[in-house]
Amino acid sequence: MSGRRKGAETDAATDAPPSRWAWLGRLWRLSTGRFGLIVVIIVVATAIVARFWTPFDPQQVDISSRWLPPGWPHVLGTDAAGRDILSLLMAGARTTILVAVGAGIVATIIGIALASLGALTARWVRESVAVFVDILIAFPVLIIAMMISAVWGGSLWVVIWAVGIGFGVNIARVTRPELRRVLHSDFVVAGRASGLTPAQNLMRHLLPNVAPVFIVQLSWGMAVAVLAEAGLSYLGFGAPVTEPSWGLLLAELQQFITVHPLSVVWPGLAITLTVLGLNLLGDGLREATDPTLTHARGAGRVARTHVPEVVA
Amino acid sequence: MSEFLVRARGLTRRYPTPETRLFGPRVYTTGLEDADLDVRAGSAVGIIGESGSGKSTLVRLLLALDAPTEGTVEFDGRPVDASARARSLHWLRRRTGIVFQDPYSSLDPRMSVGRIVGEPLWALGIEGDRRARVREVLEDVGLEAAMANRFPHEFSGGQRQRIALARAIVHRPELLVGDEPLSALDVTVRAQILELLGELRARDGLTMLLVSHDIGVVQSLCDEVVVMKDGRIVEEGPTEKVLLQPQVSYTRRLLASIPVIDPGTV
Amino acid sequence: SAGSSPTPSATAAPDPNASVAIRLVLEPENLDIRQTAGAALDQILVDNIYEGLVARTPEQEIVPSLASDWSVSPDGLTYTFTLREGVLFHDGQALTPQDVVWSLTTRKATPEWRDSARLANVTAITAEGQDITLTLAEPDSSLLWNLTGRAGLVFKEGDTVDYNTAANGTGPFRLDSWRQGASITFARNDEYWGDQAQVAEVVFDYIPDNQAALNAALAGEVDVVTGYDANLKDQIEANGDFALVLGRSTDKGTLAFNQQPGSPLADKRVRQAIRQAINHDTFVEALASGETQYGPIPSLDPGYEDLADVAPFDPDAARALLEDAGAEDLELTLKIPNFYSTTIPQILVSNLNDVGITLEVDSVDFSTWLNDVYINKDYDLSFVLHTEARDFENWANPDYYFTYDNAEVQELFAESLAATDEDEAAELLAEAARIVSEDAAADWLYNGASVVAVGTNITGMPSINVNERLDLSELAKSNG
Amino acid sequence: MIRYTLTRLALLLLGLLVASVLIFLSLRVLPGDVAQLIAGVNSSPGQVEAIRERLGLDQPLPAQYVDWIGGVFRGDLGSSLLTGTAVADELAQKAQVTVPLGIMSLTIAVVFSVPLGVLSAMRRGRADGTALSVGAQTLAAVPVVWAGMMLVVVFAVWLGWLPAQGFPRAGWQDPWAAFRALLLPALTIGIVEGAMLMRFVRSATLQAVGQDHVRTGAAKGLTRNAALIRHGLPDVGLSVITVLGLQVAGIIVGAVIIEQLFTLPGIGRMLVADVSARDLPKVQGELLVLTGFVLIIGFVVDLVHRLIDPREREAA
Amino acid sequence: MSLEVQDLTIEIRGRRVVDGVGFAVPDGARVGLIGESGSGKSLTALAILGLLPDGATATGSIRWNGRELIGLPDRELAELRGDEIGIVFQEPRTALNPIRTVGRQIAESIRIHEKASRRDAAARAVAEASRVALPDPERIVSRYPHQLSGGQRQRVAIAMALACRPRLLIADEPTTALDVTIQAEILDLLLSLVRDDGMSLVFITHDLAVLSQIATHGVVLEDGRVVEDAPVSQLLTAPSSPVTQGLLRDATATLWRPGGAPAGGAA
Ligand SMILES: Nc1ncnc2c1ncn2[C@@H]1O[C@H](COP(=O)(O)OP(=O)(O)OP(=O)(O)O)[C@@H](O)[C@H]1O
Ligand SMILES: Nc1ncnc2c1ncn2[C@@H]1O[C@H](COP(=O)(O)OP(=O)(O)OP(=O)(O)O)[C@@H](O)[C@H]1O
Ligand SMILES: [Mg+2]
Ligand SMILES: [Mg+2]
Repeated sequence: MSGRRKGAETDAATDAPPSRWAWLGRLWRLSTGRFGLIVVIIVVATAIVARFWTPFDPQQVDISSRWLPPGWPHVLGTDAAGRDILSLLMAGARTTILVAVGAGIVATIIGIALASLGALTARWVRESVAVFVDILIAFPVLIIAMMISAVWGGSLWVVIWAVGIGFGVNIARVTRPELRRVLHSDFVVAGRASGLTPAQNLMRHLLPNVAPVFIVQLSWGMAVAVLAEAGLSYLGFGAPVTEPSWGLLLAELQQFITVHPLSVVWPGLAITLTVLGLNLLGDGLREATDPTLTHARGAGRVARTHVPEVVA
Repeated sequence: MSEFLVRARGLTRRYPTPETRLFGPRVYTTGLEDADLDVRAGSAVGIIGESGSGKSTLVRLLLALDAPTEGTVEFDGRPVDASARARSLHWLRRRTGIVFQDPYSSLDPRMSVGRIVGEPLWALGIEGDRRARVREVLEDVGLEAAMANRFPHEFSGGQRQRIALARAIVHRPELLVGDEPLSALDVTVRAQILELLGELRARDGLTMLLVSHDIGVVQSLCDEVVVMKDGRIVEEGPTEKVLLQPQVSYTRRLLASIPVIDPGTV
Repeated sequence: SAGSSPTPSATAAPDPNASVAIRLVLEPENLDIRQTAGAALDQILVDNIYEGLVARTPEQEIVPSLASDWSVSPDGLTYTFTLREGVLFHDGQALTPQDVVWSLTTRKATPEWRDSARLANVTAITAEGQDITLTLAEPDSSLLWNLTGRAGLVFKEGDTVDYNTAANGTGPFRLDSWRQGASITFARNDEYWGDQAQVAEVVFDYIPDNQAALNAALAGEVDVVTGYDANLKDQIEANGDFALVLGRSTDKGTLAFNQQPGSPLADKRVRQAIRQAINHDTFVEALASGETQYGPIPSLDPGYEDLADVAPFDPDAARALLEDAGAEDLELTLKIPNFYSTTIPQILVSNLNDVGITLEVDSVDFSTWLNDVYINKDYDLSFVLHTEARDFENWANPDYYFTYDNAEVQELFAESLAATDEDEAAELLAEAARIVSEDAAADWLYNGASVVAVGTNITGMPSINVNERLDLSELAKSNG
Repeated sequence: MIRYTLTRLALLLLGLLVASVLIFLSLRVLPGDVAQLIAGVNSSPGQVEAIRERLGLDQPLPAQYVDWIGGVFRGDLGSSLLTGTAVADELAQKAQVTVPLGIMSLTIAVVFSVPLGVLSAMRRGRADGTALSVGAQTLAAVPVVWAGMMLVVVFAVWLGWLPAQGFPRAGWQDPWAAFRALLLPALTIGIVEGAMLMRFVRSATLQAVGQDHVRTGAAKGLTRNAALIRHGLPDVGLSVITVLGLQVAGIIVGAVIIEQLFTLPGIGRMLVADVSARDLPKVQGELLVLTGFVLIIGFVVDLVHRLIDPREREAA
Repeated sequence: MSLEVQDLTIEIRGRRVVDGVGFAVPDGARVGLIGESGSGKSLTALAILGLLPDGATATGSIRWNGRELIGLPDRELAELRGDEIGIVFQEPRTALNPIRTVGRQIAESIRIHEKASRRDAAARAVAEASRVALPDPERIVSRYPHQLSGGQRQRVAIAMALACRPRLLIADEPTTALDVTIQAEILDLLLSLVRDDGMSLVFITHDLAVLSQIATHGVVLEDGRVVEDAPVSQLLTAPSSPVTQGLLRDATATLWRPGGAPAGGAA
């Protein structure tokens, strides 16, 4: 496109002010993003519905109708105590969301705090925080969970805090260098030359620019929380044993996998789909909210998938 | 207003090098060494010199975007302290504007052009119809006002440079500092921008400090030239004098290598 | 013996060189049976490695062991045992009467040793030739029983063995090796004073997970599975290699009520309401084994009596009681160690919910349970499976975590101990047990069964009360 | 380089020291103690107190810490309160299961994820490439417990090819049996971690595809795929090394669950058991070694980065 | 040895960015491609070697010695690349592999095409480095790209392209990153190669002064189309298309005049 004639650069298609919600449309147009969004919406909707209605009371034990195969009225069958698996799954969605969102919030706060401390402060504070983060990385999430659970008893909070802390540290570890990189980029200096204070610079330039890495990390963290809930419940450090939770259900039903293999499929499927949905939603969000990835232009601008560097 | 808008004395900037270790002695490279510079109000000063000679460093120090290791800077008679809080430098920001060397990396990729250009107005709390002013300045630099809704990556290199220029002048500064503001433009656009800068000088009495490796540009725009090499100012003076009767051998070599359109060589 | 696996011996003869792998659930933390608590130790070490003067059969009968014979004076104050001769410890040293005296005396004098209090009543322990004499301050109907347990175990005086990880006893098996976190191996003691064990080696494989145990059985990795889930009966019997045996046990699934003043459970009506809200049959059905139990004493123990009439399942009555007590919308917390089946709290939550009690379940590790419930008595409801036989004493101990304090019960229990006649002692216990049950001092959710899956080529595997004792002296395996 | 190594080493030691304090303090928060566990449910407070004294649990905390860390400096990790065995010996014993398990899992993860990740990136936009990437995404979302159970049902119960659980008593003296015992668990961790790794390799490769110096390689006469492999993969390799370093922590976590599921006598299961038993000297010794291990891996990863990537060698 | 491009059209995701471009480079010719930014110069160059970015497709005809290159399998194209046709990319900063020494990178095409031993190739690399006037060639070959200045990197890229003595060199703005002094040296080098070895040259630039020194023939692109194709002397003195006229007019406005007064602007 040339600047030959003044005012000759109209590009009608892009000149309408971009809608605030345009990214949603872009997200929807990505097949992975659409899948992730649908899955997450379904899980959230299920959790809300389960708050008011489930086919059966998920805690209602009915020994005489235990281990019913899928059928009517127990659509997905019943478990060892005769509880309705569908109702348990529906009610478990709430637990899952609680854990995912809770861990997400904790991880966000810890991650941002540690990353900011590790990137924006005086040199010695910065370096000490970096070393500290490295040490915390070496603490497996599970050990944190076991310790917390031993102190306060097994509960969802254990999972939330453990995964939140564990993943917060990971987020800090990944976000910090990103923040440092952005900090040194010219547009931050340009912001300073325009008169921005450090805080304004942080809000306007730094945080939005580390957001892609952050979103992917966060969605991954939430997915890990769902998986960790399953793993911790299996080890007996997770949700209270009578709470409806997919992880617990999986742990409980897997004891009978050779007898009632079908029943184990449901919680396993629910977890896998949710985790997949969260991961894809994260990838999709990163892509959809990044203006540089939308109508790609210019050489070498292949959509770059940033995969988080941390796997817990 | 004093005669000199900018006065720098003994400016020195040393950078710690990577060889510096946690417990070792610090090792420094010199970015700028003992530079004195005066910029008369209303004048246009060009800075030329080879790559790495300290041109950008000098510019950053003058605008308090970096603190000098030694030396002082005064703007309009008032000392500039780069380590002061951002708000206490607002007076300086209000009166200066800068175009960075690499236009693309100086534009936040996640912000629309409108927000980028309007940022100084917002940050300095300048009242008035900001949106109208942004539109106006975009048109001044030869862009469509409607482009305010697009993002930097949607523009060509030349357009980006014009966006950066628009941001530098949106708040009507007295001093415009350009770090190679024309390098990415193709010849056509370059001519246009030169015209605009000339207009701003004539109309608003804008003072200019231009870093460039295109000596043709300096020749056509500036009344004074500073030549730099290895972090030092080796020669300075009125444009005509420096470019036509260079005193220093380095300047002479520089001038001799500039290609010219010469259909005869073919 | 009668308590052993009913499957008749397979066609082939027992293989004296056989190695039998037995799946157990709970691994001991260390092997020091003198000091360390836990049924996991009694289960494998007593009878097999260590022996006392007397022993008990699976049917809870008291029989001779290191003592070939014994007599009790008519006043019940003097017990005389005749020690066998020619008994050797595993390390080759001979068992002397002095070892017995030393073992019992040290036990009595060392509070750190388990069950030392059970010998408190003994005033003198002496030996004369092969005769060992115990003199009591007052009659004690439980003494012989106590001597079949840890209190009566005989060690070598001055032994230097590291009891934490090694053992030196007189039993039919020697401790061969302990791979922590995996298995303990016993080898036959060829120098045994009695009938030689019929297998060369027994391996206890500690597999906590039921499904893993089933898989191990199906893959032929273990010969016997104890602590099995009876719900999986069909699976393990499917290919004909195993038969599931349900034996009785003294496992009491005890739902303790914290009835200290200030607790909502201090009100007997609330406790009674909880008992009546619980449908005990569902536990038996859910576990596919065991039987209901409505009082503190299981059917294997003396003093048992069917107390079903005390707390019949009746949610309406329960609701009425709660209303009466002004305890509607009660919220309670159940502390339960995390290794028990989740079905138990699930049923409790459901049952109590039906009468308007909200039950929170706090699943904790055993150390935390010990700290919170056992020591600090900081709980509303607690569930633990008490496996020990004849442990009524806890209901007569107001300091125990049951927090049950009833002078009448304490007196009856003391009388039963002092009774010289077994039947009389049992009667007194039964009377006390009824009071405990009527006071709703706790609820007994079920009397567990020993669920053992035994390979069809295995004989002589005990099936009664295997969580507490596993006497393997008659275990045999044929190559069939 | 030597200077960097030394500085980095000092940092590592400092990290270990801080970690030791953290571990020590966090463990003291746990309620309950080993003395009570030994004494059991029919004990008096006096008995418990006596045991506590015997085990040295009555000493003040700083004294206990100094005692412990002093031992560590002398190479003594302490010993178990319950069995009296040296923590180092126990760890060495259990490491015979966990270390091979970790190595096998990592090997499986790397062996299947790197080629498949590269392949799925090279075949991007085509059906097979998409299928590979969707497959990886899905596998990475499967709970480890579930994956393990499914593998057991198929390979141990239905097909009977591999043992369902446990580790042979003879240990590595019977290498074949030991190897077979670890195969299913390693496969479980390897597949799930490998799927995550594959996802990562794929995107790193995609990034390499767009890099100019890969195109330069092609301009010199390599085919475009050869150029990607020669010039793009080293970069991918670097980032994979970083991820692998971090994944070690993930594998340790995976090992805790998997050892439980397959009843393997390894470090993970021991750790869970020891925390439950409040055998704190043992737990803190084990945690220190695990943490130290992860820190050392981080150290090695940094060094490898420096060795391979000349830019790192000079950058601050 | 000649290159003929006919009716070359390149589409990226449905957008036609090069539209029917055609020109010829006879043996030993020096052709300059000029045109403003985004007019399709670089893509045309990439298409010749089959190195278009993902998602770009080329149609039309590109003949090298009569052999059709479009549609040729990558394996056969690879044999031409670096051997008969060399290319210098626009971005010297990213075109070099950051984790290989520059010596190895220069030697790579020699190893590929001439199957030279590692040692021979290394020795050749030193020679090539000194040919592009890199200072201290023996030492500089063992450095890594980031240890070189922008100008030095650009010269390494040129040395890589010239290592196998290609018959045709495509150079995409190879001197924009350079000081004017070094730029002059490079231009001299290229000219001497054409003169002495009979190499042909396709030189992409937007600097008319540089064009006038390096090329005999000029092809002017706008929006993916050829708007003028003429000898450089004619192009610079009597341009026929308005595009070229505009370019020339604007260029002279800021041209360095060693003797004269400033040409444009308002002083
Ligand atoms: N942040 C920094 N850290 C270390 N060294 C620096 C830094 N910034 C600049 N330098 C060094 O200081 C010297 C002067 O740099 P400066 O950017 O001022 O040069 P310049 O004249 O603007 O060059 P160019 O024409 O290439 O932009 C150079 O040697 C450069 O390597
Ligand atoms: N990978 C790509 N994806 C999408 N569009 C591209 C890509 N590469 C180039 N283009 C577009 O193709 C057109 C021609 O690009 P090209 O790089 O050939 O321009 P050029 O003439 O070399 O310009 P310059 O002088 O700026 O290098 C431009 O409009 C550009 O935006
Ligand atoms: Mg500069
Ligand atoms: Mg180009």
